Amino acid sequence: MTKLHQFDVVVVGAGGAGLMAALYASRTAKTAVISKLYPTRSHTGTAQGGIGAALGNLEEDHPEWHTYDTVKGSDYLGDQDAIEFMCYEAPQAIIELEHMGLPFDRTPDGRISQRPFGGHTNNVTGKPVRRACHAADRTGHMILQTLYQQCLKNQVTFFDEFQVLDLILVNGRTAGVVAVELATGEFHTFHAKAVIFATGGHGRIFEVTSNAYSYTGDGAAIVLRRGLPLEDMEFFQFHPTGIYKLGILITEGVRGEGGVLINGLGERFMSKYAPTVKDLASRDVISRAIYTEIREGRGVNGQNYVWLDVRPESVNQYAAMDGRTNPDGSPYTVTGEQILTKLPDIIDFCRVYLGVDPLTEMMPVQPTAHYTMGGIPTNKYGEVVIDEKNTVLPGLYAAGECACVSVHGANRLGTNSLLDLVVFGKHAGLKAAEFAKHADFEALPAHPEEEVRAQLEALRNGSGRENAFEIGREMRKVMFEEVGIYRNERGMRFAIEKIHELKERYKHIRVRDTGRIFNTELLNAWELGNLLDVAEVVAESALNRTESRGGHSREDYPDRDDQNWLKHTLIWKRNGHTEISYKPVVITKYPPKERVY
Amino acid sequence: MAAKSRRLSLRERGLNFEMLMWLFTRLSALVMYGLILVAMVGAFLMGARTQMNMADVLRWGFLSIAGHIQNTNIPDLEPWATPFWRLTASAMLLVATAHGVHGLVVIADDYIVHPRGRRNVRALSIVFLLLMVVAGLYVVWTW
Amino acid sequence: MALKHNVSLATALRYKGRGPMWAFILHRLGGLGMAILLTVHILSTALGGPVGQFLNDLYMHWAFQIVVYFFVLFHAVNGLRITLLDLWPSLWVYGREALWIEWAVFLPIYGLAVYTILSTALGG
Amino acid sequence: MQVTLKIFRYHPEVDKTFHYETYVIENAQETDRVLDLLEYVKGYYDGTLAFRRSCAHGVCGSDAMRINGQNMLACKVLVRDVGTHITVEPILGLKVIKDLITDMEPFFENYKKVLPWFINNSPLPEDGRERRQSPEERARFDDTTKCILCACCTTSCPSFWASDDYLGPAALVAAHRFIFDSRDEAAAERLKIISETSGLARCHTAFNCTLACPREIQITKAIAELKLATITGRV
Ligand SMILES: Cc1cc2nc3c(=O)[nH]c(=O)nc-3n(C[C@H](O)[C@H](O)[C@H](O)COP(=O)(O)OP(=O)(O)OC[C@H]3O[C@@H](n4cnc5c(N)ncnc54)[C@H](O)[C@@H]3O)c2cc1C
Ligand code: HEM
Ligand code: SF4
Ligand code: F3S
Ligand code: FES
Repeated sequence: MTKLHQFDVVVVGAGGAGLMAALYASRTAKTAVISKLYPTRSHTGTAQGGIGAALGNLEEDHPEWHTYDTVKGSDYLGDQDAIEFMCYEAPQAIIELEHMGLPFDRTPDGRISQRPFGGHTNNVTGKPVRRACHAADRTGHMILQTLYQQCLKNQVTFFDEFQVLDLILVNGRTAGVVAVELATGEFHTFHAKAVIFATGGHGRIFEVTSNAYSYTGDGAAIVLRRGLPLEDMEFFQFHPTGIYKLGILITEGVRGEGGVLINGLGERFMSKYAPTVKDLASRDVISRAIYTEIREGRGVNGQNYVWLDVRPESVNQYAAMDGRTNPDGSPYTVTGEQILTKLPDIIDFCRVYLGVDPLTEMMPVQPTAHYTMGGIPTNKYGEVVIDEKNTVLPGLYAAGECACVSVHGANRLGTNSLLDLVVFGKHAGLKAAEFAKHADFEALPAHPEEEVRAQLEALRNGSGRENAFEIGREMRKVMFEEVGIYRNERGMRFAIEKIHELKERYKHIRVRDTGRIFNTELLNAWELGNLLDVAEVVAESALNRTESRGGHSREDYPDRDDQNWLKHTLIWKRNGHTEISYKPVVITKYPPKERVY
Repeated sequence: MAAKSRRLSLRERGLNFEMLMWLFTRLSALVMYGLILVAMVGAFLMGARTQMNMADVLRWGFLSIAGHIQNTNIPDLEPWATPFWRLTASAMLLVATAHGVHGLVVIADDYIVHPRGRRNVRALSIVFLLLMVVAGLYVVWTW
Repeated sequence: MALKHNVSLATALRYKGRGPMWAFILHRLGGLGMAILLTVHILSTALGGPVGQFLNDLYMHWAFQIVVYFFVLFHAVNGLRITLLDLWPSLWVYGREALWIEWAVFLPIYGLAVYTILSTALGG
Repeated sequence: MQVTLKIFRYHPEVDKTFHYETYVIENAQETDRVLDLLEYVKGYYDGTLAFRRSCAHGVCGSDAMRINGQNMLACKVLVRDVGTHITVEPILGLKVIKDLITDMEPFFENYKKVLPWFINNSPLPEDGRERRQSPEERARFDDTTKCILCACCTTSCPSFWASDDYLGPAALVAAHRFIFDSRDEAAAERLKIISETSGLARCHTAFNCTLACPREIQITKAIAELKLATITGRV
């Protein structure tokens, strides 16, 4: 039995991007939000450090600087028109969030407080600038809560714990989605004029990751299966500071507040790699630096980690050495108390998971898979585009981490993702509602849920020799080792072969749960299928790009190659094979130049 | 920036019977402590140290009526049954019964959720309260 | 299709709520106990007669008194803790510490009461 | 190290009632999260085990459960905190749908009752900028902004066990978040709602909520502040 619903706009995903889209779409169109998690469980809630906007509340700052920093951060792969659009919309977007009640931290004169973040600079001096608007180290939590609350206030319709399994396309136009209700196992067809994908990322393809269990790339995989391309999938961000082994994120805000990275010899090594901004260089730079330290034997105790030091006395010592000052020009100093109020959750994580008190001890950190720059290609209105010529697919939109606008290019700057969600989520919502106003419903195919039903049945009736968990574990390991921070041809070929092997084994996995109610085993298995599909295109895209740029760094091609590679990858899956093509990068004001911090 | 002080008017602060009784429960608790203190001090001034045992003192403290000490070796009950003590005992009785009966209502509210059920409990409690007060006052003033 | 949500008394008591939860339970028992006992006591005294006499004698029995004193005293001491913390909410941050103090106040007083009750009853 | 996990099991499509199942994990570490153990059991012993989880580090609120008799997040408690004999059961006071999964609807319904959204109908600042709020005003409600709606508190509360019409600590925490926000204008409406019979008066300071809250929110304190606010009108 299938239930049928009809909405003008259906938003898939209730993270920052999905909720923002829903909030705006629902003003003029009948809108539903479908989410496999309760909205407040979305990954946006884990974002810690801040959301970037050149408000200039504490010192001089301009959207133009923000634009340049982002272009530079993207290693010139970001589309400059989109970046400019986002950075100029940013201050208004933040103010709007504040008007929705978001409890930002405040400056003494009652304005939104801001802190420095990696890669965000004063373009004149090159020094870090305070641009990240924050609420302690819970900025994402506050955004998610505030947006969810506003959606409740505006009576947006939610389908909580419904997992979308398929996208219905009819004659190259969007007709809706198919979802399964977790609590009953029933299929629901959502007939819609416009569909907005905001399903987040796929960091679970890697072993050490800051990403949630639910980050299984559902949106990307569905789109891929429906014959649409994904963009720039080789670019994955490794955040320099994850808790050793666990991958739990230690926000860049720690370094924003003055924390420093220390190697096994007790040296502050970032001054070697980024003489000007040191520990606040952009993430790809720092992750590589840490890896280099470890590989050259300067990890702590010969292990794969280094120290992150935010003990007040260290902070004060290095701040004095750097000549860092407060807005009023006095030397920058902190006390343990202040660190505790600015980074309470980080301190808590370390105490709980490591038994380490960051106020008196250093934290063991290692780079952790964090953010996917690539995704479903869209233009700056969130409309999904499906080829090299940026042809729009009518009625389909994407926003947030699952989309690739591309504003992050080859490497995302910290705080720009939350900004991305808010700005492009909003515009996707507005565009979708506008589209729905003029469009008609596409007629649904006779049995829209047939294909996914078959997919799930196949899993359920597999011959049952293989263990899905084991397959997942092997995938994460090979991806982290061979398609991780450093890549080379041999390793990636090995990884691709391995993924193919795992996909073959995946056909024979064993699902024991035959029930319909909350069959998490079955759905986890389906999610594993998505991860494998996504892992494959990540590795394929990476293998093809024979240069190093931003998050993609190859040992066999260590240099950036603007001659041949200043272009976006598009990858399709057709008849079981991947096909790769490229489209140009939009460059308006900032011609590529060498990137030093 | 100075914090602006915010004070809601009486009408706006959600002050209803429930919350008044919440406050009453706490204030009555303090009042009971006060009355117990008065009774204790009085008892000791009147020579309880030589005339009563500990249990009796406590019982007297709890409700200061002569009946609570008549079994001990007190030579003369008269000073213990003055209008003053009868009045403090009455005050104690009123406060404690109101506190106790409302306490019962609060407990009932946890388990009886239906509005009609809750209304009935409240009606019953008033009857009960009156009954207790009458019976209690009778005891206090006839001993 | 789902297990009903009612929490049985046994399940509730199995919850590891530690000190404060038990204080709540004892406080409730004490209040409830007092309300019932006082009702019976007042009514029986008011009515008098053999039944009243029997009940009042029962109330004077030392074993009964030890139990009742526990409830009364605990309710009184615990009630003071609640009252103080409720009227100065920032003190609730020290909720657990307050409970230790409470026991430190309660136990000696109760011990003294039990001692005198017992020595009066058994010593004649 | 060896860890014994005793898990509450109930499959509505097969079982009439619940039972417990015991699993022994041989090579557990003392730094393993209980969630890791559950994942391990699901992965290698019994895939049918059902529970919710997402972030795995205590910030999304998916995996509230009763571990050794007390509510906590499975991802925020390590073997070294709870020992090697671990009993895992669903939270109390909500219907059990399957294994450790409970019906969260009544919980969210209660949350929605307190108008948990920012309300301010006054004109926006003329300069087009943020509403001002001093750091002190912001600090006033900081604690209650941390709530992740995990339900550890509400389902540890004896009043909620008695009947789920009690709004419960989580909803009151949400109310506190807005009532004490100097920018919000609907304190009066919310205070009216939470002072109804199923609200504030049903909190008997049992304190289980505060001890269970994985975000270490001072819930009992927040509730006491609300109670006082109904009397003094000071917010
Ligand atoms: C630990 C951490 C810290 C971070 N810190 C920062 C920071 O300080 N600043 C910054 O700018 N960025 C930060 N980021 C990045 C940023 O938080 C994320 O990129 C962003 O929140 C993603 O938001 P989203 O709306 O795209 O997706 P999410 O918030 O992840 O939401 C995805 C939604 O999709 C739903 N969904 C997924 N699949 C399906 C399906 N099949 N069917 C139905 N629903 C589905 C989920 O239920 C969920 O509601 C951080 C990320 C992490 C992991
Ligand atoms: C010094 C004496 C007393 C003090 C300090 C005191 C204090 C309190 C307090 C503070 C409460 C509120 C508890 C809450 O809201 O959670 C309470 C509840 C209650 N009290 Fe008392 N009280 C005293 C005497 C009495 C007496 C004499 C009776 C009986 C007649 C009584 C019966 C109750 C009952 C039934 C409750 C409700 C219990 C509950 O809700 O669990 N109390 N008391
Ligand atoms: S108050 Fe604490 S325990 Fe309660 S729902 Fe919020 S975070 Fe969970
Ligand atoms: S456990 Fe319940 S009774 Fe009050 S203090 Fe917490 S809400
Ligand atoms: S999994 Fe997110 S709180 Fe435990």
